[in-house]
Amino acid sequence: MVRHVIVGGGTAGMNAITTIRQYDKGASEIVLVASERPYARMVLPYYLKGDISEAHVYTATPARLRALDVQTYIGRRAVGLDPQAGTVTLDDGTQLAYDDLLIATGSSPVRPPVPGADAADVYSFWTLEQAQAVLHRLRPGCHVAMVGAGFIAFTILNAILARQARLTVVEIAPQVLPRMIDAQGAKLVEEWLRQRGVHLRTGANLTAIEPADGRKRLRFQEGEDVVADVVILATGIRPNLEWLEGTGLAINRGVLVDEHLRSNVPNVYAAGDIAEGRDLVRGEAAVHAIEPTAMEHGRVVGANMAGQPVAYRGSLLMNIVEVLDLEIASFGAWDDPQAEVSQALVPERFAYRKLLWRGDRLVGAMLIGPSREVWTSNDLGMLKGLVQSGIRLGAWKSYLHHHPFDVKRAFIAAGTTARLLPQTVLGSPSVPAAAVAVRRGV
Amino acid sequence: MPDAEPRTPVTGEVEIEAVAWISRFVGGDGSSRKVFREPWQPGDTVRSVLQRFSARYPELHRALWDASGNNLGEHIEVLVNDAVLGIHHTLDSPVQAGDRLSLIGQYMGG
Amino acid sequence: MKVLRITPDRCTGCMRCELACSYMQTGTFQPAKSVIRVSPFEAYASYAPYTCPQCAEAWCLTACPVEAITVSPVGAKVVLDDVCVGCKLCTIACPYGTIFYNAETGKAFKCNLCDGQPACAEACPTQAIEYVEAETHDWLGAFAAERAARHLTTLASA
Amino acid sequence: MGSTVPGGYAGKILRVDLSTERIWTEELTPEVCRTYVGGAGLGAKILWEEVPPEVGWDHPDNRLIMATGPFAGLPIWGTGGLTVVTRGAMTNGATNTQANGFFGANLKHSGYDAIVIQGRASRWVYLYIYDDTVELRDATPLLGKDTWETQQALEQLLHLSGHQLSVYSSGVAGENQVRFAAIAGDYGHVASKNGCGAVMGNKRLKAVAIVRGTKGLRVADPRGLMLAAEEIADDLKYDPSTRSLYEYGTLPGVMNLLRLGALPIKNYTTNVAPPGVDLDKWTAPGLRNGFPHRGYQCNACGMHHCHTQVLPAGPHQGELVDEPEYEGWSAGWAMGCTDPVAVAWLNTQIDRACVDVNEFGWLAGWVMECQEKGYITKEQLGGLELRWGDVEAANRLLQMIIRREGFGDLLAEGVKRAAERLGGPAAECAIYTLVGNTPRGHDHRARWEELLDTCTGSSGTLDSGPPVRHTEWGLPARFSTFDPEAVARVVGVTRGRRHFEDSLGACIFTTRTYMATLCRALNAVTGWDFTKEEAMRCGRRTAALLRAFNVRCGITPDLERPSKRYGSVPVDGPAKGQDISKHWEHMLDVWYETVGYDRRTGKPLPATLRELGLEHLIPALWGSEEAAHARR
Repeated sequence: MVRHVIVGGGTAGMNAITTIRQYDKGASEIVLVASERPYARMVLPYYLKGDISEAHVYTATPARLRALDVQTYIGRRAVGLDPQAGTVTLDDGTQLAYDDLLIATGSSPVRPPVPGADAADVYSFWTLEQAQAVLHRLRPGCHVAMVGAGFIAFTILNAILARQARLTVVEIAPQVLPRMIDAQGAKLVEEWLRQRGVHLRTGANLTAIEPADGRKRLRFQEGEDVVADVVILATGIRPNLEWLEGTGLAINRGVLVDEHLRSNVPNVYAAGDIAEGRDLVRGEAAVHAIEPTAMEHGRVVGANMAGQPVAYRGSLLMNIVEVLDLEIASFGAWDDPQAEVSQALVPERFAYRKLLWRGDRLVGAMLIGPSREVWTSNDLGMLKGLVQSGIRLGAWKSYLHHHPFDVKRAFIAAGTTARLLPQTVLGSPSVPAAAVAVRRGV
Repeated sequence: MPDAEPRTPVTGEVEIEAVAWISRFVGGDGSSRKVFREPWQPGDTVRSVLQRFSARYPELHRALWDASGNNLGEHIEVLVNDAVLGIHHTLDSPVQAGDRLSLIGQYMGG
Repeated sequence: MKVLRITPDRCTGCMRCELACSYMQTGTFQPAKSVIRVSPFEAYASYAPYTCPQCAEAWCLTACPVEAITVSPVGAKVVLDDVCVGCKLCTIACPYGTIFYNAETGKAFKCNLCDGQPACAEACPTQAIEYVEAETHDWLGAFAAERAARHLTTLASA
Repeated sequence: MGSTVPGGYAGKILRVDLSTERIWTEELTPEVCRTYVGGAGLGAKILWEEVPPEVGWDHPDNRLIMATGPFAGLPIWGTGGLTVVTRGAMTNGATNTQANGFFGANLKHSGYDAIVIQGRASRWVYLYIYDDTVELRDATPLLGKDTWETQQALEQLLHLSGHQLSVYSSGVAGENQVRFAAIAGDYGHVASKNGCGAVMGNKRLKAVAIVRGTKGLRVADPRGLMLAAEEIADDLKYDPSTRSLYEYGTLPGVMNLLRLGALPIKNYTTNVAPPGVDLDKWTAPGLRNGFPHRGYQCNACGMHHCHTQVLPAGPHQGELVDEPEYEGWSAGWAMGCTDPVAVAWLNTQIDRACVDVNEFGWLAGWVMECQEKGYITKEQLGGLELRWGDVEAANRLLQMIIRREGFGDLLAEGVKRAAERLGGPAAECAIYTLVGNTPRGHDHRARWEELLDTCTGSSGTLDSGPPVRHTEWGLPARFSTFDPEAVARVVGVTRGRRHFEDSLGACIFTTRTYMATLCRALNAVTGWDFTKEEAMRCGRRTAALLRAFNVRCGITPDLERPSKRYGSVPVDGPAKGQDISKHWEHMLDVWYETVGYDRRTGKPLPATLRELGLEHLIPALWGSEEAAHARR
């Protein structure tokens, strides 16, 4: 019996396991090594907000893992890999032999190199444990300082404000969401937040975090200090690559993988935040530390580990975050400096569309708009469809150039639906994960 | 026993014209018009000719008459020799051979 | 499986499908919450409804991190309200633009084929929307390409 | 959403004062809903209460009321329109005039049942409405644009397309306060009567733009509503009287009325089609299929009524136009034009210019006749030759009128004022009522019920309309149009039905079913227990309010008569020789008695007012109640 070892129980790992079982119905051995109980990181903000219970956060209950016939090493961390021997070493010394191995150890938050940033009562918001700690500290009226105004920071703004905390966001870049939207879009978002009582400080160079009578004082190169009850750091993440040093794996910003998500080492695959694979739009290798890529990587790698030679077209960079009912999203090469640009802004409706072109193909897009607007989620999906399908828009390019808000007409008239219907990831009908189970004794 | 019946002397015909939409009720397509020739019988009135004619077209019958089947319903206007009913003729006015009855849909505009 | 077959030539843009759909989805007549949406073509002279194609390998379903999207007995991809947390990953995963986010409930929502009795098809006065056994298809593409050409010439140059 | 209003209502009236640029909302009470329902009823109430006699149509304090009703925005056929109620420019009296499309549905989904506009802006503005965002915005870039261009411009500016945005405006005619300017929107839907667009222009309101809002409408009994909606739809589809309307809208009217002598040809100078006209082109299927066409329906409507068409030939081949209603086609005939393609083109020019198509038809036909006979010279018209049937020349005249250029300035005052100004034989050819309005596009000399109705109406047009399912009120199914007594009684007895229909927020073509059926739908929506009798009383209440308003404005029964040409005797055709003038006084006697108004003063009688729950009007109309008793 083939033995698959999966290191990492996040989105990539769990999707890989489910997909293997979808194909092999239990005809292999699966071993999962996970430092925490598997849970969905995307769901943490809703837990923090109080919308859902802790139980809701977990993606794989022990019962589910049993149903999938997975041997588990939960709470264990992989610390070593010996590709020649085909073994993984865990932090308690356990050695696991594999026929093939999936590296899906994800990433960790980076703390800024600032005095006081490593204090125990300065929080990250990455793991479930950290989320629980923050949750514990939030009181109505308390003052929260959020360091960083990127995607991760933004995912939890709603939760903090819903708990009636006062919020100051400080960001070293001159704009919010610097790795997701352009300056013009950021202005719109900043205005939206200011109108809703969020205090913003961009271009703020944090120099220290100091204790201040049970509170924290944030010092900056310029400008006034900020004194807050709770400090949350959301200053970026990096892939968990340390344990792979010296193993012979080709590593750039992540583990380099081919279209089957294989590394340069035989029988070793990588997926999710840690993998550097094909970018769908640009064609080159890239780390996309985003949930959709982790999911697709997991499914593709699972299929390949189960013996289905599924080639992956590549992952599409995409981010969506909603703050106080304003949707903010970007796709693909949204910041491609060589691309031709079409854009339209309706400041009074807080609506923005930006389209990036190479020839008559859409290579990237940006969208901002209130959630309640009928076309917001419509355009979201359709922009994604246009970028993903790579469809040539012909005369519709000029139409979209003049009417960047009228995505739907161009999408439909270009025949995008017909183009998309056969474009799938695995090429087989989806099966809800809950319906995948191993029937023992058959 | 048709031979036993006293033969009605047919000495002419009355023209019945179903105009435009009304032709739908008598096998037409609603455009233009459809013209029929109804044998005239002595003593014929506007009513008797129309009743005899509409008896053959149930849809027309339903649209032309009210529930009693004796008075015009609200849906169709009748012209006699191109004049609106009520000017020179009523339903009880005698009809002569060669007269023309026109059936026109009620106007629903405005 | 039975799908919503759309014959765009028959649509007159009356939007009755949107009203009926929104009622089924929300209990009120609220077209902003309809999951079938009517698009204009040809300088307003033609319209056609557009909705979820219920694609087989469903982008929304696989994207959901909490397994809140599943397949109903009639083959529709449906959102389980009590599981959905409103993270919107499905809305960016779906390349058709046919799964939506409801800011009031904080949940995703989409066409669920009304459990096999689609309100839009029943409401359509011109049978532009029918619920029939058919292969899913790009119902609107060719129609729109032809119909919208006029719009391209009249408005894009403006 | 107001928590206390019945189902179907948004619960709020949007108030806008253009002078101060203040915007506020007012709760709608359940009592007001039940008493006035909406649309014309609600408008009549506000008009009576807020526009005193000294406030003329062009006074800033005049109200421009754009009201919907409980059906608007629901899946009953044809429920997207609005009813405009104001003191209109043509009669300087009340008007209620309906347009359809999506305005009403979009307004309701933004959370409002009606908009009441007062004051006059110090700059040209347009009113922008999207849910709770209601703003007066600079309309300078929209000035000089016709109704279609205005909508296109706002679609581009706001980045909205299709039915996501409804824009109703009054075109260049409104900007220049042409007396018969209309309010039109959604590419072809027009509230055209009594110069409501002139009021809009006088207020310096270029347009009202409503984004399809996001608010939900609840109804008392959704299942009952769907069943009632289907019942109405089935009745419209299958009843012999409405089947042609269902399939062809008002297109069958042309041939029908031609055969009845009621198609107005060449300004009432004949009722016979000229020889050589291909009448097959003028049948309903001929008009529909003579053009590439597509359905272009209003909110939730299943009628095959409104259409968009493309001109298949002629100098404007390929242009997209709104398929004319009967009234548009007949305006062509009134000008002596018998080419459907030419009329279809002109009709859309009239829509875009934004004037009442009937008034323009009478005006152009009149000028054509006067020029032919030498009563109006080419020089007076600035060199324009206006021959029978020349739509290009008619369009040039139209453009002169909406810009008030040269002779157009006089014609912009409408048929009556222009005729009175010119006097002499020209005046004798003009078609109008002495109150100041003109008829629909019929030759009413062969439709006495509508002639009476047009003259006695309180809205600048006919009030009762063609009888619909009038047997519901014990009237005979058929009556002769030349029977003065029967005609006056039918017009009187049915008065109020249309006011009620026009209060529902539904199109008066899709309400052509039994009142009892409409009540079932209304009750399902609201949870009420309306009977058809209560519905009729409600409509009569609105009619009486509008009548009282007009009396207070000084419109008296001596004005309720046709001009010389309008009341003349047809010289040929199916109604040749029929002379209404001999019967006129008697018809008025019967009509006044039937509606319960005072024959001498025109006022609704105190007993009528009491019956309708309008006791509070008695002191204002009749002085003390005792005096009223003494009188009657």
